[in-house]
Amino acid sequence: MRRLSLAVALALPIAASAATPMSYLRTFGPAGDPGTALGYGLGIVSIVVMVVVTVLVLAGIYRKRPRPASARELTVSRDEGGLPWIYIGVGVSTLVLIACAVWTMLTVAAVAMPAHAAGLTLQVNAAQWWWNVRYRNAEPLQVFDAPNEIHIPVGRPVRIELTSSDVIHSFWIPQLAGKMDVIPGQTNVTWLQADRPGVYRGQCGEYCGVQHAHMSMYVVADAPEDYAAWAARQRAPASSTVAAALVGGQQAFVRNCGACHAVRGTGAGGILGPDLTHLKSRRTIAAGMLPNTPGNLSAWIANAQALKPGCRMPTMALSGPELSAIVAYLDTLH
Amino acid sequence: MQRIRAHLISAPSTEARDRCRDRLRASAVASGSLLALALIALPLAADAQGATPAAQGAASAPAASASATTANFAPNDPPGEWHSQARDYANTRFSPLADVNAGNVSRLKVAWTFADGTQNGHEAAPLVLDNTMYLVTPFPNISYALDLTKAGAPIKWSYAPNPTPVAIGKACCDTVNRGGAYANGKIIYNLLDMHTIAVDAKTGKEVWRTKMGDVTHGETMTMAPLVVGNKVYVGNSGGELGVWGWLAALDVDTGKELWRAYSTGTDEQVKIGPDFKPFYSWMKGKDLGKTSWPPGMDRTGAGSVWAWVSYDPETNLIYYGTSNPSPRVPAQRPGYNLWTSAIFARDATTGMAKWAYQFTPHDQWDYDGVNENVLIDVNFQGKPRKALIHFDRNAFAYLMDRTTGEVLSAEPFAYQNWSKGIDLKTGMPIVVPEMQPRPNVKLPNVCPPDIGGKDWQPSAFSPRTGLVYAGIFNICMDVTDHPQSYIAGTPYDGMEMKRFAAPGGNWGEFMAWDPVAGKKVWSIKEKFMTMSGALATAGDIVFYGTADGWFRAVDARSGKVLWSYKLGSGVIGQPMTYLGPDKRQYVAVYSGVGGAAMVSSKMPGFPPRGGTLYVFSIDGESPHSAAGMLQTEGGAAAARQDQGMGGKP
Amino acid sequence: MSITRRAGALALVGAGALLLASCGRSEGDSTTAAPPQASPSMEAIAAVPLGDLAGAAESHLAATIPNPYRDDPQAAQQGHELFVRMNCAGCHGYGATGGMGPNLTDAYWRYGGAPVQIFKSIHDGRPQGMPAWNPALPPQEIWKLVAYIQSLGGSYSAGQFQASLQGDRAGDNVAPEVQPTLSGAAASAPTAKGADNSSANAEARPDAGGPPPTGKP
Amino acid sequence: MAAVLTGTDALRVPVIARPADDASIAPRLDRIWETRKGLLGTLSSVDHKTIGKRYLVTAFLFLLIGGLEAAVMRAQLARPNETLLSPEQYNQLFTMHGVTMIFLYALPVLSGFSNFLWPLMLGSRDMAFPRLNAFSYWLFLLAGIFLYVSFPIGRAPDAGWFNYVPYSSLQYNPGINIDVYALGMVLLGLSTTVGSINFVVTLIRTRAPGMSINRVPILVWGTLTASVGNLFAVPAVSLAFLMLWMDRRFGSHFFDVAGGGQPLLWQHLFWMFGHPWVYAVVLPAMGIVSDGLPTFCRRPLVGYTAVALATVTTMVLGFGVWVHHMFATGLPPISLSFFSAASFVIVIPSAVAVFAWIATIWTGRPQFTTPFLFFAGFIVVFVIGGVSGFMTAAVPVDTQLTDTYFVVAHLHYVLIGINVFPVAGGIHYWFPKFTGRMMGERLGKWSFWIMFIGFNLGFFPMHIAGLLGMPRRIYTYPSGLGWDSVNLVISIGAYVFALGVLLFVINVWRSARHGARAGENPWDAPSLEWATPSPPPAYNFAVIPTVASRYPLWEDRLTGHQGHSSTSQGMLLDNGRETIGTSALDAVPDVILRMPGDSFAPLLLSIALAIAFAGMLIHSWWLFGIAAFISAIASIAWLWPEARLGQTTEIVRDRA
Repeated sequence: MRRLSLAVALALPIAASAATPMSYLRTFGPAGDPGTALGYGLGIVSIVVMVVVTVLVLAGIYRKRPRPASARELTVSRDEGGLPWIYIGVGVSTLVLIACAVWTMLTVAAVAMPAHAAGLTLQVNAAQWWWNVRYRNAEPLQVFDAPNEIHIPVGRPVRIELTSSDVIHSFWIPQLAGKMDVIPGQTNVTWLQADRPGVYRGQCGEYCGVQHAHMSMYVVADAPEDYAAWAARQRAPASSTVAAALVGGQQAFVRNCGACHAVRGTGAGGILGPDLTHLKSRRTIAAGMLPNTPGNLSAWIANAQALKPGCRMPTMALSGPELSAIVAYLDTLH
Repeated sequence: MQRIRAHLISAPSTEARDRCRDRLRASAVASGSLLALALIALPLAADAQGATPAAQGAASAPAASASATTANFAPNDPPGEWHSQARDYANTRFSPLADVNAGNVSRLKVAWTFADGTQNGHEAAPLVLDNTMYLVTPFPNISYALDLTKAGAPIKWSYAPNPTPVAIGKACCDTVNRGGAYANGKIIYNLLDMHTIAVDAKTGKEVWRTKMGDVTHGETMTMAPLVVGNKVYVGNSGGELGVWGWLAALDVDTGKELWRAYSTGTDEQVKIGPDFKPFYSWMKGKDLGKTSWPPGMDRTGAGSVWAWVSYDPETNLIYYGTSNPSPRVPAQRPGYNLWTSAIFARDATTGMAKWAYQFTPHDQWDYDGVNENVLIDVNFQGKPRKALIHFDRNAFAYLMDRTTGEVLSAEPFAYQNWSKGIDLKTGMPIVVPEMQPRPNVKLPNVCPPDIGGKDWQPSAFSPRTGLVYAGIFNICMDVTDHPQSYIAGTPYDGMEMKRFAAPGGNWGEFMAWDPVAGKKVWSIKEKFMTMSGALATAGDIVFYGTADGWFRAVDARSGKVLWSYKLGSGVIGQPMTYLGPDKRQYVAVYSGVGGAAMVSSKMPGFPPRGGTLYVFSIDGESPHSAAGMLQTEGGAAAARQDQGMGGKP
Repeated sequence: MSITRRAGALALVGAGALLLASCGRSEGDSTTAAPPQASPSMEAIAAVPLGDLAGAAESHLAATIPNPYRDDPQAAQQGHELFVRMNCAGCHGYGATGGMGPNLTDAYWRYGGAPVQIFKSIHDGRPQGMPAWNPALPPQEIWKLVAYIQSLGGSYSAGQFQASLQGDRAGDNVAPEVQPTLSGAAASAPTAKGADNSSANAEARPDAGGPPPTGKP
Repeated sequence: MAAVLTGTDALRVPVIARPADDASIAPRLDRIWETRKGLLGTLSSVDHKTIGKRYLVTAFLFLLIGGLEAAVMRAQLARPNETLLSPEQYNQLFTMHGVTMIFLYALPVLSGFSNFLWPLMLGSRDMAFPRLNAFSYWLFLLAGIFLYVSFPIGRAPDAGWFNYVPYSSLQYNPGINIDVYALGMVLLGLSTTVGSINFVVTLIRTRAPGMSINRVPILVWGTLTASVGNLFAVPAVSLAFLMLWMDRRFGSHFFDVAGGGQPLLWQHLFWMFGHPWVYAVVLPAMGIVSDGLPTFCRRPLVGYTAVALATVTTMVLGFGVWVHHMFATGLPPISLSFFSAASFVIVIPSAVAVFAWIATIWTGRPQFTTPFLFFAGFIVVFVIGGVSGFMTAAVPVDTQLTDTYFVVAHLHYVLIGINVFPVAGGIHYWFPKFTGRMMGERLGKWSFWIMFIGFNLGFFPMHIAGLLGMPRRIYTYPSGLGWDSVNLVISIGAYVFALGVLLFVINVWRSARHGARAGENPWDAPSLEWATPSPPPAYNFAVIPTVASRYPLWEDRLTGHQGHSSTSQGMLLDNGRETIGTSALDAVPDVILRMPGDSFAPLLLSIALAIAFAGMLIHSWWLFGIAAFISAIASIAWLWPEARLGQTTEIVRDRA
């Protein structure tokens, strides 16, 4: 069944390429693949049923019939006939349904738990309109937070514990696994695994407010050693000794932004907004909305409400030089 | 009713009976809210204001013979004087004076009083030496010297150090001060705005002032310094504001800082060296003060030192406790969060840690470990042990071997439901899983609350009875955690609480505890929190005060209340006793409610604030207790008239 | 049949117009975006003196700067969230009933209880330990905190700048000599005290201000 | 059918008459049943035909409003990063689009059909409770206005029609937006419930003699099933909304996590109502097709019994599948599997209906009229919607599909496909009965083809957008995700479909004035309503007809039935407004039902209730008190026993 569905996948005009990062017509991990195969199976059944019914209706309408004696004449003399249609049609449908139901139950079992225990546990907390990810570790000193861009080692299952600090969201990386809602007051658990290194885009799947549309995130699957190097860099605090020119920017940052954002190693310890200790190591800012360039960064700080109306980031009352000093300082946070 | 109460406070039992008791307590608590309401009404009605509450508990024969448990009362100050808050290095608060005894204690009357003009929590005890009494007030921390030789103890000198008002907004739990210490002719005490000062005892002039930290970052100082030899040991407070806790030693004559030992951070910062031998394996390791924290959180991890330091001259070790970890929301700081809510034993000279023990690893309920450590020598399970008794905020009374840090016994002394007990093999508490708070979800009925089964109010030990006397609480709380950002100078705790009386309906209790047997001998239930220090005297009388202003004397052996007196405001100070110039025994205590006792300030009957020192003596006698007429050169007549009116000695 | 059809047509046209009109005016999106009313300039706020402290000039400036978010329930809700997340609850208590910091629900205001005075207390900080939130919180976020505090009922309305300083309460008895001619009565004061009651909303008496607790939103 | 005559008037023998012989019958019945002219008559009328038409017109009005909202949304989504609407405006629009279409159009339009047609189809003079019928319409109209009251001031409900907590709780939605929705839905729930009661009792008690349960048209089966379903489902959602309102305004903690409440409780309560509701809005429409298609295939429906039982089975199973809306909420896999299996099984009854229609077409002789085109087009669209639903029944596939545009495609195929197309066909089919005129065939065919092509052009690409990962309810999307062109096509298709609907409305508007006059039975249809004049008089039937078969008007051309249905001779029942009450299964007449006349009580009670709910909305308790008092007065006036309506006349059934 798998080979057939894959063959069909390639035939479909929408090839799963970088042009459609959110398409789940192709998935790249054991948490999603069984579901995708089942999806193709049911898709094919659906298309067949559509075609068959359309053909039957059209044939039924346009088939040759003897001309009636008069317009009033009925085609039957007794209220009977045509029942075999129902027996055959419903019979075939029921058989197909039972087959699909059994295949579904098998797939549910296949994706419920990873084959072997997950080495890495991520605690993903959804808040109105961004994702905080805590990389759990038996050693407390190895625990660190990094928002929106999730790095995982390739080929290994990753257990994800989902908590929400406000409304219901939904954690969804289409090309790796199905979505799992994030319900406040309880911890939902899901897992995913990337078999191929690369960047997988995800987005919040449950309506959660005015900026539900811009609450995306990326999963970057690295080779295990690259992952370890990245994690080590993330654990390190920001260097407290800053070039003389940037000291003004750092102080301006701690003064203006320290209440909501944290940069480990400086006085800024806010957790209302994302941790910016390694801001430049990330591809995007504003929960995956803008590429991480100094231009976007200053536009975002100057007037976040214009780009993402209704988000919690207030429009900062910063003078021009202060803004450029802060952006210059943020540029050093690799 | 009697059976349940007896059961609740009965002696500790085997594991099985523990579980059974816990189940009984759990069921009591489960149906308890209605029952508790009834119980609150019951004692309220019955306990008519001021009636001496009946001493419950087994008024059995006096405890084991006096000789078994003793203590070293160095520096053995003259019996009639009182040079430091705890009177001795071992923190026993035992006075050898015996003039006031069971026979005449009921004749105690007010000899004279002194109002120091401030209204915040008065947690200190006066010092007495050379017939002069020295006082330190809460913010603005004015120090006074009163001349005891003259009638009515007039002011000899007063010194106003003028600490910055910014400190008012940074002191978590009222702008209090736990008193000063006398050494080398100087009165040494801490100011709220992070300065330690020394004032000349004779003239009241400032000798030196040392800045210990930056108050704008939320650090304050409220503890009473301990002076040993030429060193003054002080620590900071501010566990609620995310400070970095430490204990420092200053030179007594110059005020220069000699060394500073942090409570979290690398071994070098925590002054842990090669000879550091914690008793339990899970506290062995390198840089545990850093690795038991998420990266960077140890610098704002608190572990502040804001209460009592004891010293053992034989082993030259000082013992002190550290505060709760910061922020109070456990979800933000996975790991054991060493060395918060712990006890340190350090070499008094170099400050290097010899051993340490964490009472509450990964504390989730704000159980500081700062309560006093009374150094006593006991005969435990047949072997003589140099031990210490510590009533921790987590409601367990720890008897520990003070040379090795081994926990000999740990029994609950107040109602608690956060732990199933302390595993003596590993020294770890067994935490009840349902009692762990989760962010943004209300967790009902957690006992004891954040202020614990007992807070900083110091206990007293009497070698004559071998018992330790302490005021404890009987409180529970509903708690909700709110994850917090660290913003320097603002609170970094995040615990929203609603406190209420635990089963029994009484908020406070004064008890006698047998440290060797690890059980409560007798206890007196009080409607309000008993948050005053305790004072034990050779006359077998123990003094304590209640948050609604009663000052009581009880028989050290039977726990029978012999004498009560209603003071102007609640008592959270520490009673002390001294010998006046007329060789008469006086008992002094501050009244001025505040500090953590304000938790029950909404209850009917809670006293207003105040700031008055009360001094009692038998029949209220004091030197020239006549009308204190003006002494003129030819004032013999006036003096004679004095004699005439004065009552017969 | 015809009546209902004509009614139907009329309703259709009305509904269409209604729908288009509402699209333009929908101001539901005032969430954390710019406040509905214009924000007052910082200079105007700075000009408001701390109050009639000893020796300070008697305030005659019109200090009736209202809160731009004054009738926006979303702002009060977000002010409450900020109150918890910015650690204000640590000092002032989770119900803002006081702790280390003063109680914000009663009508006792050390530095003035009118919205602009509360704004300045937060923006500039106060001597006894209240930190200045000026750089960390931009003005419109501080105005949301003020909206939350106003929703607690203890603060004074914008026009009662004087009343909040002098502790006047609704319905308190006013001694004859300070009767309504108060605006001119303080002859000694060079500047007419009445200047400050030219506020937009006509409070009955300039200084014995209306009820301090503003109505619940 | 001899009735025993006794002395008193207790047992009265209904007179058997032939209207053809006595010309005075018609005017006399007219005087009894006609409603007064002018405004007073309009406001107090309880004639099921007037109420039916009002339901249809009001529902279509809401359809057009919902359509306008959709048009604006599609303008916003046509291009990436569009800024036509702010997020808050878009959220209010998509919520009101959902609420309007599902609550204010889908069921009311079917109530319109059923109110108008049931008495005619069942051979009765009116519904069982005429005043309750008027009350359900007025309450529906006022609830609709109530739901739109905060729209002009920009505070419309903005948490989606599903209104999940905690986003709809006070902490995240402090305005009155959600209170309007919650109270409006409770008000609407009242209207739906009383309407359902009315349909159920009408089916059981007021069928024409002889019309046994297996001879009622499928539209009646559909509406009956929908009504019984609503009686069980609507209380669940009214309870949920009441609990939400108390959470928001009175500090209860049903859904508040901090106080120990459960957000998932809301989802369970909502979808326990949600799924039965979507079946309630499609089963009557399937009934319309099952009654209309046979007429244009010139043969009775194939497998009447199978289709009737399938209709009931669908609703029964409909109560057991609600968790398939919640496959991604982290419920344990074992329980998800149960609901997944139930969701697979529920496809079977629908398959029965589809194959019955195909068999009817195959063995019949289709006539290419506009209604037939709508009914045939309906079958194809029904199956496409059905199979996309079948795909979401599988849990692992649904965790990808749910909350994407694939599900939006599915719901539009089933709701527009199974509700709007049959309704359009039904209006064309019964237009003669409604207005006495025929609808334009040429304009009809144009409107069908534009609607059909526009619909498929607009909504089929939504499947593709969903497969490409486009989530639901997003006010905009970045470019470069492959969604740009597919959204443009969807917007274009949506506008074409809107054009089709516009043409349909124009056709209705013109035909109502200038359409060709229609006779009693222009389509030579078999069921009883075609035995009445077009439009039918106020009293429907001069004499109560007797029914002897499932297709009364085709009895002359069909064999296999005993006796003859007759509308020319039957009980006269002209002593005031009367109709016959018959037994539940075999429709044996057993009581003469005296029907209440026109009354203002329903309107007064509706207005009072609406004002009471407005008082609750703005927390003005004196307003609520007064309105509640008026409601009590109105209810008492309504239920005040009138001697005239005393049910004293019993017909003793003949034991022969």
